[in-house]
Amino acid sequence: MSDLLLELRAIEKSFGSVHVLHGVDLDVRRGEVIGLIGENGAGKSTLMNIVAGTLAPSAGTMAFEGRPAQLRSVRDGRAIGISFVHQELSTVGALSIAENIFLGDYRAGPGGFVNYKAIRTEAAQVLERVGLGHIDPRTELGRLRTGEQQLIEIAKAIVEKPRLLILDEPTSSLTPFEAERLFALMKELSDQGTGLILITHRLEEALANCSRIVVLRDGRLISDRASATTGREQLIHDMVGKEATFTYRGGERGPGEVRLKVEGLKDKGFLAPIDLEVRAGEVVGLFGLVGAGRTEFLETLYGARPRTAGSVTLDGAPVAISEVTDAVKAGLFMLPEGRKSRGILPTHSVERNISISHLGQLARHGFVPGGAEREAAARRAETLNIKMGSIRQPITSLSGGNQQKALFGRALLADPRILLLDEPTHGVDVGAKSEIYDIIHGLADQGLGIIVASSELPEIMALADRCVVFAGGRIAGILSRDQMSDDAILELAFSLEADAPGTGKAPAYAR
Amino acid sequence: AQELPEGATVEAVENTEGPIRIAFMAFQNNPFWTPVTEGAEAAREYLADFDVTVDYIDMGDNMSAEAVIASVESAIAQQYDGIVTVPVFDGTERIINEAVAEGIPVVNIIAEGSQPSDRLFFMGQDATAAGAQLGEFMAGEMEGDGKLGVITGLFGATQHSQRMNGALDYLAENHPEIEIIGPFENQDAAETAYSLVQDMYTANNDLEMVYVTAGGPFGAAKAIQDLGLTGEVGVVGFDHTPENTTYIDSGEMAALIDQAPFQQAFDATVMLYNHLVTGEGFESDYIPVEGNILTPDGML
Amino acid sequence: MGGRVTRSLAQVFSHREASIALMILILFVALSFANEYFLSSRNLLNVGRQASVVAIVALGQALVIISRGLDLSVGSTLGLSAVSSAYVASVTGSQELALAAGLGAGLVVGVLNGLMVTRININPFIATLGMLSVARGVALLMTGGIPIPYTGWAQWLGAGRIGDVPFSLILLIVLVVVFHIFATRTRIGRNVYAIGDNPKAARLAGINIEGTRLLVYALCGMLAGLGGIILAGNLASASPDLGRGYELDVIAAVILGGAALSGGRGTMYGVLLGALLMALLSNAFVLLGISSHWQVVAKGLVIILAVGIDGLRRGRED
Amino acid sequence: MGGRVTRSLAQVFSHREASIALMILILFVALSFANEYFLSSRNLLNVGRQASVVAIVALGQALVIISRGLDLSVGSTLGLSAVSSAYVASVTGSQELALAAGLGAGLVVGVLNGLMVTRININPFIATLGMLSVARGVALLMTGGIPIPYTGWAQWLGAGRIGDVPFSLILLIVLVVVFHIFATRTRIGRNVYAIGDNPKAARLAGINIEGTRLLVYALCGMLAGLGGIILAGNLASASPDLGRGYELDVIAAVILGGAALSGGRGTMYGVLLGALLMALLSNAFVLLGISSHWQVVAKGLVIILAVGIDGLRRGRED
Ligand SMILES: Nc1ncnc2c1ncn2[C@@H]1O[C@H](COP(=O)(O)OP(=O)(O)OP(=O)(O)O)[C@@H](O)[C@H]1O
Ligand SMILES: Nc1ncnc2c1ncn2[C@@H]1O[C@H](COP(=O)(O)OP(=O)(O)OP(=O)(O)O)[C@@H](O)[C@H]1O
Ligand SMILES: [Mg+2]
Ligand SMILES: [Mg+2]
Repeated sequence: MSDLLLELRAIEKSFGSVHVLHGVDLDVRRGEVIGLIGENGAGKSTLMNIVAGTLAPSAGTMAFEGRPAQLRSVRDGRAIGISFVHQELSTVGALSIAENIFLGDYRAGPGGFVNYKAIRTEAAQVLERVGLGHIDPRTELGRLRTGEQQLIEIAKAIVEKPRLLILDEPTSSLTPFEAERLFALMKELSDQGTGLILITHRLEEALANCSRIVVLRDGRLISDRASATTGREQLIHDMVGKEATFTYRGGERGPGEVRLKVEGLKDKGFLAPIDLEVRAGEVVGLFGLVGAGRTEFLETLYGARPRTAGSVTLDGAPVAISEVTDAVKAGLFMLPEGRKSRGILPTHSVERNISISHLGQLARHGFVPGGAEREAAARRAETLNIKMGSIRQPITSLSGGNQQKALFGRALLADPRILLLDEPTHGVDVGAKSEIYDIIHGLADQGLGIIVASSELPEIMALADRCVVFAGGRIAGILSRDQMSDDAILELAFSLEADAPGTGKAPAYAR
Repeated sequence: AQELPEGATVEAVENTEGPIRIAFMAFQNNPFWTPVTEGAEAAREYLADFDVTVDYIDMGDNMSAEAVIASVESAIAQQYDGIVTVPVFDGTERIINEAVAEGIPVVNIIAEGSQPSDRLFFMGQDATAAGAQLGEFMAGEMEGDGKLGVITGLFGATQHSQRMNGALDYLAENHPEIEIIGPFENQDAAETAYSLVQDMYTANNDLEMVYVTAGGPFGAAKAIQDLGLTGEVGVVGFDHTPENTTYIDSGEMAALIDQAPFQQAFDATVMLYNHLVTGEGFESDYIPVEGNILTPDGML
Repeated sequence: MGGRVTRSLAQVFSHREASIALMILILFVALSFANEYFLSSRNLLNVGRQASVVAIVALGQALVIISRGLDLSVGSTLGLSAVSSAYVASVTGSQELALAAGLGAGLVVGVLNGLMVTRININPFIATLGMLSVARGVALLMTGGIPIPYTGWAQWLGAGRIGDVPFSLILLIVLVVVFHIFATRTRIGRNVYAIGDNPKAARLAGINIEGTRLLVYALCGMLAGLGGIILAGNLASASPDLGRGYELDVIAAVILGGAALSGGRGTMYGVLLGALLMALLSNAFVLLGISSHWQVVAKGLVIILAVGIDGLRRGRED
Repeated sequence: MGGRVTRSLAQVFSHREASIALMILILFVALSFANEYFLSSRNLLNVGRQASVVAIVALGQALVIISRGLDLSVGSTLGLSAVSSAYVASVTGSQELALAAGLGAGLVVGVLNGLMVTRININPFIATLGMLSVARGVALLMTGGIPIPYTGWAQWLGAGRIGDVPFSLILLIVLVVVFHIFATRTRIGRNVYAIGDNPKAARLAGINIEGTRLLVYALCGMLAGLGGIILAGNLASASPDLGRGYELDVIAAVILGGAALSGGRGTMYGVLLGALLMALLSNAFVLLGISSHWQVVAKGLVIILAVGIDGLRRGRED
């Protein structure tokens, strides 16, 4: 028998008119750990969905263990030994841990009865392997922390003793401790001959734990390198298609007056008291690993989640923010993380998505003058260079980057003094990204105070005049432009992890 | 020209006016309406020889004032020469007046709202009198004392209230020793009457009689049967429908009063026709119909 | 200019409103042939009047549904408002107070619904299901179950005509126009759509979700109150039983009119069309002398058909 | 072992079932003092019987709601099944065929609901709102609106007793146990929860969502059919009007019993408690001789209260 586990040949995939994958070839051998990397939207998840049977390819062939495989469902994929841990959590909070691990099957006998004894014992064993041996498998899954739920997903995948295991960004919600545990487990599996594919945005992680690293860009397989002989810069070059070209150009702005002053801001339990200042014309970068608490901080500041303590001063005057409406009135505006779920109004047109924050100012006696609205939205769309057929087309028909620019238009129309940006370029292509960077710089030039939360170091380096590093729900350190370097930032980002809340052994549900 | 069908009492006069169109309206939600429809059908056949068209208009299975209004409105729009309808509810007077103002005489049968209208006449049972009639009957059966459970159809329906109060007022006046349990509303549902009787009996195991003013008396009778109280507790209610009369035979139903629905439907239609031909009015605008009380011992 | 008109037309007819307009048209043509009286202005005006109460209440319901809510209590609210108004009229004799009491009762119920949904986070279906019972019970308690005779302004609202045209139909047309403008031209109206489309995004964009939702439920309650006054006026009698089961008809009209229960979608003229279609169906069965039992079947089939076409076009959602 | 018991107890009482059990307890104690007959076994058995039809139908509804669906057509299905069963009994005289016809009619309606929801992607609220009308209409057409006398097995099901205990109550208890086992111990039952809680996760786990949903609607229809037979048997007469408005009572029982309309949550014993609470309320009003108008108010308040407590605990959702 050959060593070859998976062979993909000329895989193509289109969603309607959108061509996502262009003739991808890929081989995976037994016991091999492949790192699959690429920018957001490169097609990594789509490719793996095809391998696992969730999606059917538009063209191309796949063979598994030497036999041609035409998968019509996840079930087919699992039947031949392929397990897939999806990027989004797909757990069922209402069921127990054991039931989740055996979801849909539950080791039921011919009578259709769940074999609780079997799944409990087997679940306990597999929990031990993923480092959750201290948890009772009968616990309702909804009581676990996100990271723990992610580990349950991994347990769910390995309990079937797959021959190929695909992990799509498994570490994004794990603590470093949990992540290390996972890598050890991957090593153990690969020693037993399981093939693994790991999708990750953390290059160090890929370099340290994978034997080969495959780079996807715009749906094409760009490179396939042995990690032992490859460096970070090479991978970035492969991913981006050019040297990281974003350059910082904030230097010429002089530091203005303090516009925003946050003191002792706390939420219900996760955030330590946060103090922060933002000056006019300043871009403050918020860096942190996923789960560091940046979103929590921004949302608490913005009034979107309950605050338990702290004060906010804007241009010297204290402002009371208990609801988002208060924040907007005071002159704050936030572009949230999660464009689709929390950003766009999906059945609204581009125009109306842009103008929604501006209706208050436009309205006379409560009426919105249609002409003025259209004009205001169209002007923003033009300055932001949004590519579209008509401003009245539904926003969902735009590409992600253009949707994001439309949301910028919304923010600009709100005419804020302080702009809060949470992952502003998530899922945005390189071209749009640099345009968005220009927009941010332009706004800072006009004197806005801007806070940008980002998980991408190059983004922080290209934008921030100052970098605030979050870890474990508190500020781990603040670096001035001169002090900012990849190493310095990362060191801070990892520094507080060990004693941060939620990372210890005590599970959340035990409280 | 033709024999009157059995149960009918009014003959038609010679038609000197040419073709005449009459709209006959009734509901269609329970067996009470079966003899009404049959009466209308008999009138249609009988009057066909007199160059009269009687159209049966189904007011639906959802009894409400709005349904009556919509049907009368539509009959006006269709320019019928006369209308026979069953305006059970308060609030139907206006549209009846409107029809009359348009020159379309209206005859009300069976039950009408409590407010006066310009209808040609109302034929039907005096609900209060019928209630009193049954009150007297029940007092006799109960020998002047004991507990009487009362279940009424809808608190809002005029006819139901009149039947209820007719009996209650009579009893309060003449037999104050009779204790009244309730009244409870069953919304014409037999299953609710069943549960109500069960619960009433639980709290009053010396219950002697149950009075159901509207829909579903057989549910109450069935409850008596299932409680094994046949002969001890009697149910009194309205209408000789097959479901109800079953329990006359088996003994739970002590009395049922009817409203001569077939006769009302037929006679009213023919009287309306006669009026349309002759233009003659009527002595009174209320034509009472005697109710027949059916008991296990036969008609009273 | 021409392009704009075509585009607007296309936009109008890409939605469910188109299927409904088509159904109405077909029914119209068929009935014109089947019954000589159908096209008489009297009959058509009757249809309009019969649609008016459902349509007026449906305007409020549509706003609630567009904001991703639901109000099952409208039927009961209608009854409660009717008896409140009639009661105040009979006690005080003042027509102004009576009108205010009817609208006020609706408003109170609406505000309570809104508070339950926005402050206590009760699912709208459940909150208004509870209110359905409470409002009906209060109406029964107020009256002891006995209808109250009701004349005066209400009667004029419910049964008056200007020329041949029923006043309630004129009121409906005015309200459709007003609410169309409210929904499409005012800030709050636009916020209602945004909230229904994506509540999280709307909140983060600075829209006062709680306030807007509260307003929408309040408006819905008030329109149900108006409906109650009209209905009671039409009958010259306010029964606590008035409007029983109306909620389902009203929701059906809104859904037929193109609104989606998932929020963010729906128009006021669609609601009008939906209510008209249902009234036309009833009229058809009476005019053609078909058993009303068929009408019950037809009503259900029309709902399924209208929405089913959409469903097939749209495909799976989860 | 001890820990296990405590944990199970804690789990049981962390949910809405606890509030309902408490309300039942309070009502129980209050009624025991207020009326000497309340605690008589006869009265308690009556309450059980009165709850049985709503509870049986609510078991099916609960499954539908747990799977994130809704069935508004149960009341009409109940009526249709009752007349179908009585009709077949009167025509063929065969009790087996009659039973099969009643359950079969329910099954057909359920399957149609399921197909509309899973194949045509009609929102369950709307699909079953349409079916509410269609099924009722068909029942009316079958009978011409006239009830059919119905004796035989059905009568025994609806009114029979074993010893003093009503057979329908025994059937209810058996069904609760069976459905509890189905929901908590079988593969399909667990899949119902998974689908309701997180349809995407369920699909990725290879669970047959369409099939499971179809089954759940079919079961719900069949239980409504059984409810129809029991109700008709109880009265020895099948009216096409049977079960009008039942859907709201049934849904209220399910919600009171702790299920969430957003799916994934709910228990069969909770449904039993919910139905018992409602039956107990009715019983209380008759025993205490309080106007039944208060009962209407109380029913609504209980729903709002039970769910409102949850809402306050849970906080805002969007
Ligand atoms: N169902 C779909 N319909 C239309 N387009 C889709 C669909 N799924 C994915 N896409 C598009 O395909 C492209 C690739 O998406 P994919 O999720 O595979 O990217 P990815 O590499 O996994 O990105 P990320 O790192 O953000 O997870 C994106 O442009 C995305 O918008
Ligand atoms: N509603 C919640 N209740 C309890 N914990 C929460 C809640 N929301 C988030 N958390 C926890 O708070 C931590 C930080 O959340 P979050 O992931 O939003 O941070 P972040 O720094 O913004 O990272 P990113 O935005 O990249 O995901 C995580 O550990 C998460 O599990
Ligand atoms: Mg991905
Ligand atoms: Mg974040």
